[in-house]
Amino acid sequence: MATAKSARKADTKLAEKYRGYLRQMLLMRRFEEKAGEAYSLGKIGGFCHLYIGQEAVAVGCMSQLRPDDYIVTTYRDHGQALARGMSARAVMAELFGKATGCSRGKGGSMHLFDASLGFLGGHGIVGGHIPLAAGIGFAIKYRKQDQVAICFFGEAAINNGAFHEALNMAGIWKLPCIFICENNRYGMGTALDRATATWNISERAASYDMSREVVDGQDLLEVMAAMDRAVVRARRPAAPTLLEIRTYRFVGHSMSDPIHGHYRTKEEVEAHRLRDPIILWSEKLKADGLIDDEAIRKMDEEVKAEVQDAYDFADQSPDPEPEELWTDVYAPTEAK
Amino acid sequence: MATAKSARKADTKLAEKYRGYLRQMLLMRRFEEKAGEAYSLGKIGGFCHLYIGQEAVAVGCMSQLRPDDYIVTTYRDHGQALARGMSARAVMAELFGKATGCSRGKGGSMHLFDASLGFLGGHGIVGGHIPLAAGIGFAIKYRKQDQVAICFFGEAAINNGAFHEALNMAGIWKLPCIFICENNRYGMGTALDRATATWNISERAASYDMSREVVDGQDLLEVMAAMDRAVVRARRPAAPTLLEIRTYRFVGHSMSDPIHGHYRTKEEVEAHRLRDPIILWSEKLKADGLIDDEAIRKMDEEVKAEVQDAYDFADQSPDPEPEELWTDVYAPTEAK
Amino acid sequence: MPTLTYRDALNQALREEMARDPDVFLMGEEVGVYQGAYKVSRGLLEEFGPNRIIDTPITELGFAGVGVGAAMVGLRPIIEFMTWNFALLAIDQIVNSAAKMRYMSGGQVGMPIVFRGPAGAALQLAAQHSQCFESMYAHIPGLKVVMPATPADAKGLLKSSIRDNDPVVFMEGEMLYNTKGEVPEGEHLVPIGQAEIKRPGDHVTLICYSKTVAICLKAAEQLAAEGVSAEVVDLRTIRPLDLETIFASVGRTHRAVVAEEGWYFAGAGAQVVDEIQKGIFDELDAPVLRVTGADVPMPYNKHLEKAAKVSPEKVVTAVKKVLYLE
Amino acid sequence: MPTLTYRDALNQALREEMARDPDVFLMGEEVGVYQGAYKVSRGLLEEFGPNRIIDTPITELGFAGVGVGAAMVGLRPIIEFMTWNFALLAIDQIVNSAAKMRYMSGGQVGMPIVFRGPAGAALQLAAQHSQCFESMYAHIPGLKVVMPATPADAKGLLKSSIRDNDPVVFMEGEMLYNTKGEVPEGEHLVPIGQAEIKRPGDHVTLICYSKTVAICLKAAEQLAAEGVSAEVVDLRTIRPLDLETIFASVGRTHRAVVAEEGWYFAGAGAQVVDEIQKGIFDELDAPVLRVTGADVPMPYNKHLEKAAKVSPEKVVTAVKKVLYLE
Ligand SMILES: Cc1ncc(C[n+]2csc(CCOP(=O)(O)OP(=O)(O)O)c2C)c(N)n1
Ligand SMILES: Cc1ncc(C[n+]2csc(CCOP(=O)(O)OP(=O)(O)O)c2C)c(N)n1
Ligand SMILES: [Mg+2]
Ligand SMILES: [Mg+2]
Repeated sequence: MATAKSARKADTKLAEKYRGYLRQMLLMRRFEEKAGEAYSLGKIGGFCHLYIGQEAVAVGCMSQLRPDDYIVTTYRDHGQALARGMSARAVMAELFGKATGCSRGKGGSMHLFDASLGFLGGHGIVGGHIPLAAGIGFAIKYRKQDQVAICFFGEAAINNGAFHEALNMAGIWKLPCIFICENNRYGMGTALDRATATWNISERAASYDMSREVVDGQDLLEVMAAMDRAVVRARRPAAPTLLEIRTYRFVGHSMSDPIHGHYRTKEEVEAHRLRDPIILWSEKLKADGLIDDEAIRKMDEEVKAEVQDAYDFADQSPDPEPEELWTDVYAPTEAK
Repeated sequence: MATAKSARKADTKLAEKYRGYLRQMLLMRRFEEKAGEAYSLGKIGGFCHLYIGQEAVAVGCMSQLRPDDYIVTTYRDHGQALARGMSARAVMAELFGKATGCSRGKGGSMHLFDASLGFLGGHGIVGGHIPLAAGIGFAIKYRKQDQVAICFFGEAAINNGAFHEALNMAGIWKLPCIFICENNRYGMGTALDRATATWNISERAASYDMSREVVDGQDLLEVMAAMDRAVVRARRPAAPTLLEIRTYRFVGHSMSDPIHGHYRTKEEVEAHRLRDPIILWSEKLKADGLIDDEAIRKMDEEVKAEVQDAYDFADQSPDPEPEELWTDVYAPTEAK
Repeated sequence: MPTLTYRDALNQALREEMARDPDVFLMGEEVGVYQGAYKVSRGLLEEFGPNRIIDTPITELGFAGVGVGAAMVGLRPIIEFMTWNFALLAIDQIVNSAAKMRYMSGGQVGMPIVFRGPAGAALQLAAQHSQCFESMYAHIPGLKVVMPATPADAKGLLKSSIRDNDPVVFMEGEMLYNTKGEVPEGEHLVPIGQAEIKRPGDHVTLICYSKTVAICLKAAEQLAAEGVSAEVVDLRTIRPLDLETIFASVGRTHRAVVAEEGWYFAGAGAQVVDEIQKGIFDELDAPVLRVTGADVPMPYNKHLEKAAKVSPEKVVTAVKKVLYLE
Repeated sequence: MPTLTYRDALNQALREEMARDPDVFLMGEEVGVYQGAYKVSRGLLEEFGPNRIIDTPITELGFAGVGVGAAMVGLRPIIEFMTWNFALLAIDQIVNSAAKMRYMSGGQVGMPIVFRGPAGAALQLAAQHSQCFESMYAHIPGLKVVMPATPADAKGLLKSSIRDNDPVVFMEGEMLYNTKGEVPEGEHLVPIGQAEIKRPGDHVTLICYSKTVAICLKAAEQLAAEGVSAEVVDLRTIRPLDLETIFASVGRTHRAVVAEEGWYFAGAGAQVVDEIQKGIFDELDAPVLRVTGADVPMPYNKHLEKAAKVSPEKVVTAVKKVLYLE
């Protein structure tokens, strides 16, 4: 009796979690669509790299973290910021370059930060942030703590020396790092096989005495499961992991890049769109009877409202004060 | 009759070759001993990295090359320069910084060059010359020629990003390159396993879709055989190879580093000295009846005389003219 | 004379030089299939094929080194950096290999290579994507540094750089690619190391290069309206500096303002100031003032970014100072 | 006061700061088991153990980035480069990560890190191992650049740099390591950004730092013998520059010579000249002259190398020029 009851409780808790993931992915999707719109309207400037198609990767990975864990990532960081729990308002305001943005309007789309959530950027140099993740992992170990440092990067980054130098150190020092390669098959306009001598990316972990997995990035459950195993390995006693998560970018590399053209065909993109992580997850939840179309529609409405609110908030927020140009170059505080 | 005769001819030719290799190794050994002496006398300045103990690697690798092939190497380049056929005079004079040196006294010990022999340096940045070898291989392929570009580097260099970036390009573009890792177990004072996450270096070739071999670098025949296979792969149609050649440095990292001390014991060094490549090769030749102790003694005398001649030549050679300070910064010739 | 964009002028130079010399090839990220991140190499893959237009992995250190190696055996590589910000990863190959090869080898190994790509800020690309590094490269003996401001100079200087037998750091500007101007057809060569007076004047010399040339020309117009006649000297080449042209102009005007997009500390402009005060100290009626980008990492917000950048107004203010008009 | 070598003064600073603050660690090639390539870290592994004295692979880009990452979460890394020549491989992490982290993050992420090691030429190390790059790093907002000339300053400035909350580029000199001087015991802190007059004088100001301080002091002696009284100003910090001290001195002497070991084009000395002519133009009775290393890759031959380097004679010659004695 009691057990059945608590089992039901657990069930409903899990169900809520699962519906929550759907909501997160929907939020990311609608957020990016809106960001694209705002970019076309000139409300967002610079480079703007959307995450559409890769949502399950961020949600699945973040779902396994603790609040005190650390994340570093690339310029394609909107979705991951939202998945980590940063507000749509703070992120959209940053894209708008406003004082209310998560980086106070100084970082922009490529440099989202929220130190309170351990979300440590948003970095623009391909491969350049991978050693930073190793360094955060080093600090965790130095302090004999049990957090993990995770690092997202694209498959094109694994040819860069920074990737190899960082993984080698993570390997010899057994750092609590999870290196997450989001293999969306293209680095800008260059297909994986034209830039990378091995098709099987995760095998490069062998060079660094590191555990590895290949994961279907469109299947949220698979991402969660693989990430769970990686996190277990990373917590004391620490061991790093290289995850190759296979996914696909449904949109162009950035707002200035067409969805298809020189480097991939309309057909290829459409074929991949059939495995939209949001649709796959919705279908699963429906099949398990955890949600129905009506509820999904309502959830989508809610999410759209949240995104519209973020847009309005960003639009109405003030620009940074002119003096802000000169602050944050050096520390204000005295030496330690 | 005729065949037997020609067989004997071939035999004696091979015997001469083999004796020649012994002479080369002896020359390298005596040359380095003399260089060490000259360094202590202040006739040679800067850093001076001796090749003692690794002679069979250079001789074995060079023995398989054609005159039109290319070589790039590290600062530990004296032995390789001699093995490529550069004169003891030109190399010693360079160590002395004289105008008669192979780099006209401007490069020194770490930067030996002889373009006429395809010996393209002598480079001082660990890992930095590995992409150069890939570039030379690229040029060979670009011109549809069939030379090979070989590159020597130490086992510590394989952690550096330059190594990985170069091997990846050699892998995707199938460049006629042979990457020769002289694994002497230490990078300065750091043992391989303290700096490198995998003990089995050559496995890193797997990341680059590249052939690999592990070779006993103290056994000249083994080096020759492995290099022969690598050269066959590298000539049209081209395919690169990573050779891990296991050897040992009988002396300190450079003249300023003691033979043993902080990072390795006297016992370890002595144990390795038992597998001196010159002794092993002499024993083999004697066992095959191709040489006897008397002949070896005479050969050694000859070699010592050649080294003494190089020393005297270097010592008596003039310094570069003062104006040389300002030449070779830019090309003298008009634009092409 | 046909009117071309700066982008197409570069494209024409690449096309002409590759047609002229089979040893010339172009290597970099997205230069081929993608037609160039900024379309400077548009159509070249189709015209010259994948053997001469080579897409690379995102490994600046590695492919810069590949270029250096190819140049060591006589090819004439053009290495494109998607932007010079990323070339920091390759600077070891440029400084330690390319710039020193001829010297270290006692003159045996030449280095006919061009490193090129856009430098400086575009719009709202923030701190890591908006940097000027010409003073770093100009600091290095063995390198030449070229920074054209106009389509005609872009073509003429790129052709000269490709034919040059030394390593050339060739810096373009994303914000310049769409600018238009008349460009001579065919064999148009602008010699490396020659500045050009883009506008003659008598009261003050505005020394500038790359993006600050247009800014100084605007400033000169505004000043003209106020009765101040400013001469605009476009350096075009940063290393070697054309001191003759600089001294001749400042020798006449006795006053100078140097405008550069980059940071002030040890910027190329500081060298220009050093040369002027050393070369024609007695000709100076006022200190030479510099207008530079704000001494901060570039902010993303567009108003902050605008405030960080050099503007005609800032140049005019500096000019009035050296003329003691304020 | 005890007399120590520059090397031991640095060693003492490291030891004291590591004992004072458990967040401070030292990472680099050969810093531990080998006791430091130049023995600056001698004994530290034994005292603080392998958790705080970390030997790295030869991956400058990677371990510089590891340091930056550790600093992002509040540790205070000291990253040793065996020499600054090799740091070119890591400059992306120093410029694009360390110098910009605080700004890009809108002030959320601090960067209390020290990058240190020997800079410049030793003896006959040739082109790739004899370079000065301080002007490159001083060009970058977000960085501080410190270059002590004496054992006392080495200790006092290294301690201040380790306690500083911003990224500090700390450049030592292989040729300085064995030089001796009195060094205060214990809590001896030299503030970053303060120059020091190492020898007072009236007729001319010699502005120098790091290795050129001893050279200028020698020159000042020779000059004294000829009746010329030279004031020697040791900058100690390149960024930020102590303009107050520079202007005060040159304001009195009305003449200055700047001596730096590195190359002339856009060297730190060019910035000093720029500041002087802008700040106190009317005080100058002669152009400010610079004495720099020869504008060539460093040759191996010892006579050529000697001719390439700054010497007291070269400084004296420059002084006589600014005094119009020749
Ligand atoms: C060092 C460096 N080189 C080039 C660039 C320009 N660039 C930005 S993103 C990108 C492609 C990266 O592809 P990938 O790593 O697969 O990530 P994705 O964009 O697919 O998420 C390139 C070439 C850069 N930012 N940094
Ligand atoms: C990028 C770089 N970092 C550091 C050094 C200093 N250094 C010179 S040789 C060396 C060790 C290299 O060891 P290995 O690659 O195994 O070659 P070996 O000396 O054993 O032949 C080091 C650290 C350097 N020259 N370049
Ligand atoms: Mg990708
Ligand atoms: Mg070794």
